Amino acid sequence: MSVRNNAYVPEMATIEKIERETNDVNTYTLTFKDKAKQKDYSFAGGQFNMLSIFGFGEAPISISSDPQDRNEIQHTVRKVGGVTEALFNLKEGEVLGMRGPYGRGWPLKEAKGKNILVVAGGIGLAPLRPVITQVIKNREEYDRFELLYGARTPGDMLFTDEFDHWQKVKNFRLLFSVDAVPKDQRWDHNVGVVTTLFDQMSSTPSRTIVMTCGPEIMMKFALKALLARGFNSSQIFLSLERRMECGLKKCGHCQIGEKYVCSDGPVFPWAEIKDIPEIVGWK
Amino acid sequence: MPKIMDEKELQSLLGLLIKEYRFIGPVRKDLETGFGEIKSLKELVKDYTNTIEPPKYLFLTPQETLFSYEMKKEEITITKTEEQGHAALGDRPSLWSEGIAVEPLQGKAIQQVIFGVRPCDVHGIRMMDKVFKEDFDDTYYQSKRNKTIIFSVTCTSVSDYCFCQSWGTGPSLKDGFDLLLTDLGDRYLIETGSKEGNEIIGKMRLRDATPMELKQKAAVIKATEAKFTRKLNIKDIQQIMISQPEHPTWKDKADRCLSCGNCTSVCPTCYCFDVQEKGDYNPSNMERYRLWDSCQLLEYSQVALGGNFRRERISRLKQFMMHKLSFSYPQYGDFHCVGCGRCIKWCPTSIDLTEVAKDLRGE
Amino acid sequence: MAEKKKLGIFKLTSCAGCQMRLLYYQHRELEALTAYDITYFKMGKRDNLENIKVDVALIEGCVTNSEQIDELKRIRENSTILATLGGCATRSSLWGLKNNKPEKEIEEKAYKDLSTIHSIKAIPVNDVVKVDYLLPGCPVGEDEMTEFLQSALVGRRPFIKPHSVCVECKMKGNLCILVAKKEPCMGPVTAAGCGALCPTNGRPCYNCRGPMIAANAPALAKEFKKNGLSDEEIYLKFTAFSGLSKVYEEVTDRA
Amino acid sequence: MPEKKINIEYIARVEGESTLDVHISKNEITDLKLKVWEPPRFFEGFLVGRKYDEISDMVMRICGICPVSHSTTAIRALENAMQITPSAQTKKLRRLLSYSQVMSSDILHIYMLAAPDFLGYESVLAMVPKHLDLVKKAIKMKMVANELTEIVGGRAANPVTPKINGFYQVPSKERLNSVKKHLEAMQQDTVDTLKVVASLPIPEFERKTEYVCIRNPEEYTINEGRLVSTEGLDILEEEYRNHIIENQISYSNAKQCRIKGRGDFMVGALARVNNNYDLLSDKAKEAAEENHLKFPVYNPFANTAAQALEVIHLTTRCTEIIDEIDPKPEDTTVNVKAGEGHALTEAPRGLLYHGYKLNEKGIVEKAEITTPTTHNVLSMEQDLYKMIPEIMDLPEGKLALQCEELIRAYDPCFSCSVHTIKANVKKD
Ligand SMILES: Cc1cc2nc3c(=O)[nH]c(=O)nc-3n(C[C@H](O)[C@H](O)[C@H](O)COP(=O)(O)OP(=O)(O)OC[C@H]3O[C@@H](n4cnc5c(N)ncnc54)[C@H](O)[C@@H]3O)c2cc1C
Ligand code: SF4
Ligand code: SF4
Ligand code: SF4
Repeated sequence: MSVRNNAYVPEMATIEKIERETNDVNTYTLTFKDKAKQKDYSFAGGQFNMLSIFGFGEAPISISSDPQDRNEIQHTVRKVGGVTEALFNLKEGEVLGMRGPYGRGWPLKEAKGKNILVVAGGIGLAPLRPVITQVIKNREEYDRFELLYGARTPGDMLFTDEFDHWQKVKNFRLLFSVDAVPKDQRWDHNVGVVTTLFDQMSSTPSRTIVMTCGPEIMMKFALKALLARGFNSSQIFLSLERRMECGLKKCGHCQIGEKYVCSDGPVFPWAEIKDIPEIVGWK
Repeated sequence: MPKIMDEKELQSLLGLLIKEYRFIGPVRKDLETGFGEIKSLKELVKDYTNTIEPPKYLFLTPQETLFSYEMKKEEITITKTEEQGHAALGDRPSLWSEGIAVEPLQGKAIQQVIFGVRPCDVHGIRMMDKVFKEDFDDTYYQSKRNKTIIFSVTCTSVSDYCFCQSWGTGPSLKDGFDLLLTDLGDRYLIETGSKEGNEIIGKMRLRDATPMELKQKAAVIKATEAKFTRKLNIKDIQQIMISQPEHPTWKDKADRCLSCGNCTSVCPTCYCFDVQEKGDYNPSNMERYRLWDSCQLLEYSQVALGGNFRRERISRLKQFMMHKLSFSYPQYGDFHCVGCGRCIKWCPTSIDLTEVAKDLRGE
Repeated sequence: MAEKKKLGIFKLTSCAGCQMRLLYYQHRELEALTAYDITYFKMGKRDNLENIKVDVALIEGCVTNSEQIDELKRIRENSTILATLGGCATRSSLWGLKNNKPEKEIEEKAYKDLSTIHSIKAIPVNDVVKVDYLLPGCPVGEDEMTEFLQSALVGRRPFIKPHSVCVECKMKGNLCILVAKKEPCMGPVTAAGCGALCPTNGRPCYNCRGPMIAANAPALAKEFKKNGLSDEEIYLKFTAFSGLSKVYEEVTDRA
Repeated sequence: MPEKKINIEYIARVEGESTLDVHISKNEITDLKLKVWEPPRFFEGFLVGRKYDEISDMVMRICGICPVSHSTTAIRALENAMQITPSAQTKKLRRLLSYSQVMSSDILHIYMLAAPDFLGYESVLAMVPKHLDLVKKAIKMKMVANELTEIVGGRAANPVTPKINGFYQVPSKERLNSVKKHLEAMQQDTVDTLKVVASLPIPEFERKTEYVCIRNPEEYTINEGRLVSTEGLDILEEEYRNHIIENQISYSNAKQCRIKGRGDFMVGALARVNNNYDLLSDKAKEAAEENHLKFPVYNPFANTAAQALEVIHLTTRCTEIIDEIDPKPEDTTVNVKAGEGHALTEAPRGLLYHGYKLNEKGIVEKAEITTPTTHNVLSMEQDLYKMIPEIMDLPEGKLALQCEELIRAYDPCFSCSVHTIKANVKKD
């Protein structure tokens, strides 16, 4: 029976490696069992896969690895509920299901020759990591790069072992902030919600593409701050999150106004969504 | 070329279809009419306006297995990926009971005919076809849809709830059918809209309709059009629906709304579903299935850690009405409302989207 | 073969109907009962192990005396997953009726000498201990119970329908009797799971499963009134099986 | 002989919670208490103020095994109060419903609750490895009985179709015929069941108590009839209150009943067969003779055999009734009236009484319910008083087990026994 042309049926993938990022976040390195599929598979940063944990269900998860690396696919996942918990119980070598990639990714093409400002909160850095790796790999194609990244505590920061590497890249500026610092942890950076970093930011509206992903409340405040600083609605890109059951523009759950987050997004230029009634209040 | 048949010929055509196909048509359901499988002509109901449910459930089964799989050691084998059957009708089995709501196909029943689909519902099917085609094919929907012959009728009766005329989705029909029947009083005009339709009619020796008879059809339509009492002004409706999210009519309606989901379940163009996993007492046998879902239900927009994008009843009600009368247009080039009036009729508290549209327009 | 998960079935104040559903009214009880290692099930077996750790505890019935509170707390401590089995455990159901009147007034009607009767308000299980899953139903729906038992076997979160009976009613293709016949159907405010049994059997839902979470009780009560029900009749409809539920308060809090 | 104490902390595999305490000193029973500590639920309390059309749905929740009995009894009592006579079709459908429930409950008790005793297992689950066929047979039979309840009642547990003066919806002939096929296929299994039960050794014990049940000369009745006993009681159902009296006791949540001027009595399958043996089907009688069963029997352990016998009869009877009817929707309007009404029926576990007083709006002003186990508890204690001295020599554990088995043989249902009624009775 041919399973291939059935969009709902996932491909089998093997967990090659599990890396612990924080208490409740792991990064999973996956490869398709079908070698040909692995070779054919390509994605853009910001796109996502539907991951099936057999016996438990399916969840949309952004791809966090380098789009140019065709040998493996990474997902960085926070443990929050049924499916993600089940994923955390899997071990290296075990099998899960994967289908995708779905959706529209980050505007890396539009950003060519321009400055990039990334504003990320918590797990929201995961879908933005492909942007960072791409900019580093193709450094000459982009101008200045600035990352504002916030997490709840220092211990909740993702990809910290890559920070050193990122710091060293030419014309890269990284600003970190946490909401709070527990007594036993050291922290040399800003304390406060991400938006408090805007005062230290060097990016200006001129020739800049902004990409933001994080909790909706964070994105709301970031948006306000950006608009107040003169950024316009077509240079700001947000990655939205909605409930998804299929990723195929069928189940209806991810609609916001006329948009399907799964196929029109998850990355949207603010200009495209700002008039949607459910989002109007963000301004 | 439209043909003419008399009562006897129609009866024999229907008789033939009943014999050769899985034949679905309007049947009596308590006080109302619904689609049901028909084994004998006697069961067919003639005087009805709209069936309780739209025909969408014949393609989008309320609950349906997507695939089953077996988990043995490290191996996972997907064992069933596509249902080859038709959606079951009537008393559907409940969620976890043995059978799933799909009937296996046998012999000639591979094809089904739905008789008596009214023009508004034909448009509904046309819109659903798009949803389940666009970007990704939905094989479950399509496998049932592709095996279906649509036998439509020109409307001659109008209920208090009908407003298809406002959309132009009724009472007459230009395309989207395989066969179309118009009652001319003492004769029937029969038109075909597809190869399958032609083949069926081709077997019968029918005479062509005269220009006079075609005029008669126009007169029938005109007479029906005069019967409409309900109207929806569709001018600028896309903007009007979203122009005033704070208008008091929203709160007024939301206070009455029971979040029962009846409106979405009877709507011919509501297509949302949920996907769930289901197990067995032998935990290596699993199944992924989908089941009908509605934006009116609290859990619809629920995400992990208790988040919910539409916790308030009012936001869910807005989603339904705005989706139908505004968002769907940029999405699919169609307003996902065909004017069948079912959502108004079956809302326990008579919430009426034509009324909301009027309020928003300030009429 | 891994060791079977341990299942304990405990009874508080109830009619035992939900245990019966498990032991008897079920279609696949042999499979269900043998899938687990049942360590405690007084109605089903003689050798019962008190105070041992179980993977899954099912509680039937609600609390109506103070000893049951301690018992319940003990069971909670000893179990990994705890779920209610049926309406009384979930929402105190019918037994909650006695909370609506002064206790003595009710007890006196059943017993002449109250000195030996120790009874307190009927309290649903989740008001006493943390409950992982609520399985409503009077008796618990076979579908829900099956889904729960099958999912607990592997640790999946069960899918317990949070919506109203209407959704199931529509999916069955029923005629809505509230709309078509103006019969006072409680379906719109009642938790789904029975497969809209009553409307399917030609009568209005009488709320035996108790309220669904997002119920809009005042709106339904208004509709009933429009259809000719008296305030008294509406009060009776909304109190019968709702137990201590706050969901209907707006309708049932009469002076 | 030293002091002995029997303390059975809970009687397992019965419905509801109870304790048996026996104290024996110098071969004398110094204390014997069957304590039902199933928490009370006060039905008679909260039914007051409710409307007549809610009562059936509420009283069904008295007992998870015999919801049909409570429903039918309440409905009949309320019909009596409002002077409503239901149609012949309604009566027949009610019989199907009640018979199916008695069958299913009897099968449950025989296989799931009692058989483990006779075969020496702690539960039916423990029987699975060695007696899988038997267990499967039992499951098949209960499925058929449940199917019948479900087809007529809408749901096997807590049916939804019964109402005053009829049914909300009647089953189609088609569905009845489908279950009829299953009933017919099950007949041999019912006969085999009796064979198995009759071959099981039961303790030798006899006590000549009074056996009470209802009787209708035309039918082995479950739903209506005169109240009769093996000692000559023969009264109308509305006279029940004048003859059966009830006492609250200090150590138990269940009350105790006795026949006025006499004493304890036993109700249940054995009482029914002892009084109504002549009305059983030929097939049932044949089976009884084949297995050398002669009624009346005064050994409570024979209750299980009586249940098996009853199942044979009822299975046949149900197929006959199905042939007699082709149910059609009927007018079931109720004209509400003030009044008082009583009804007696045979629940699976024996005599069940409901009585109601309604005002002119159909609101309940008074409710009285006496359940089978309430009728039986005194008899259980009396049996124990007689049996224990006879088996005094057994070691304590065995002695306790046999006491427990005796109670279980009654097929008691302690949860329904604890919302017994307030009766205006004088203490004897
Ligand atoms: C486009 C997109 C990209 C995402 N990328 C990531 C990522 O890279 N890393 C990560 O940790 N998380 C990501 N999420 C969130 C992730 O999908 C949810 O955390 C996850 O679905 C929770 O599933 P659960 O079963 O563990 O939780 P439960 O609360 O048990 O959820 C039950 C069901 O609800 C639905 N659901 C719940 N939460 C969400 C949600 N937030 N979005 C969509 N459906 C939901 C799913 O169908 C899920 O199966 C992303 C979400 C979207 C929409
Ligand atoms: S049918 Fe009416 S009450 Fe029900 S969800 Fe729709 S609008 Fe609300
Ligand atoms: S009959 Fe009752 S449960 Fe069914 S849709 Fe109508 S109101 Fe809801
Ligand atoms: S329809 Fe209502 S009263 Fe009937 S069984 Fe379901 S929840 Fe109970």
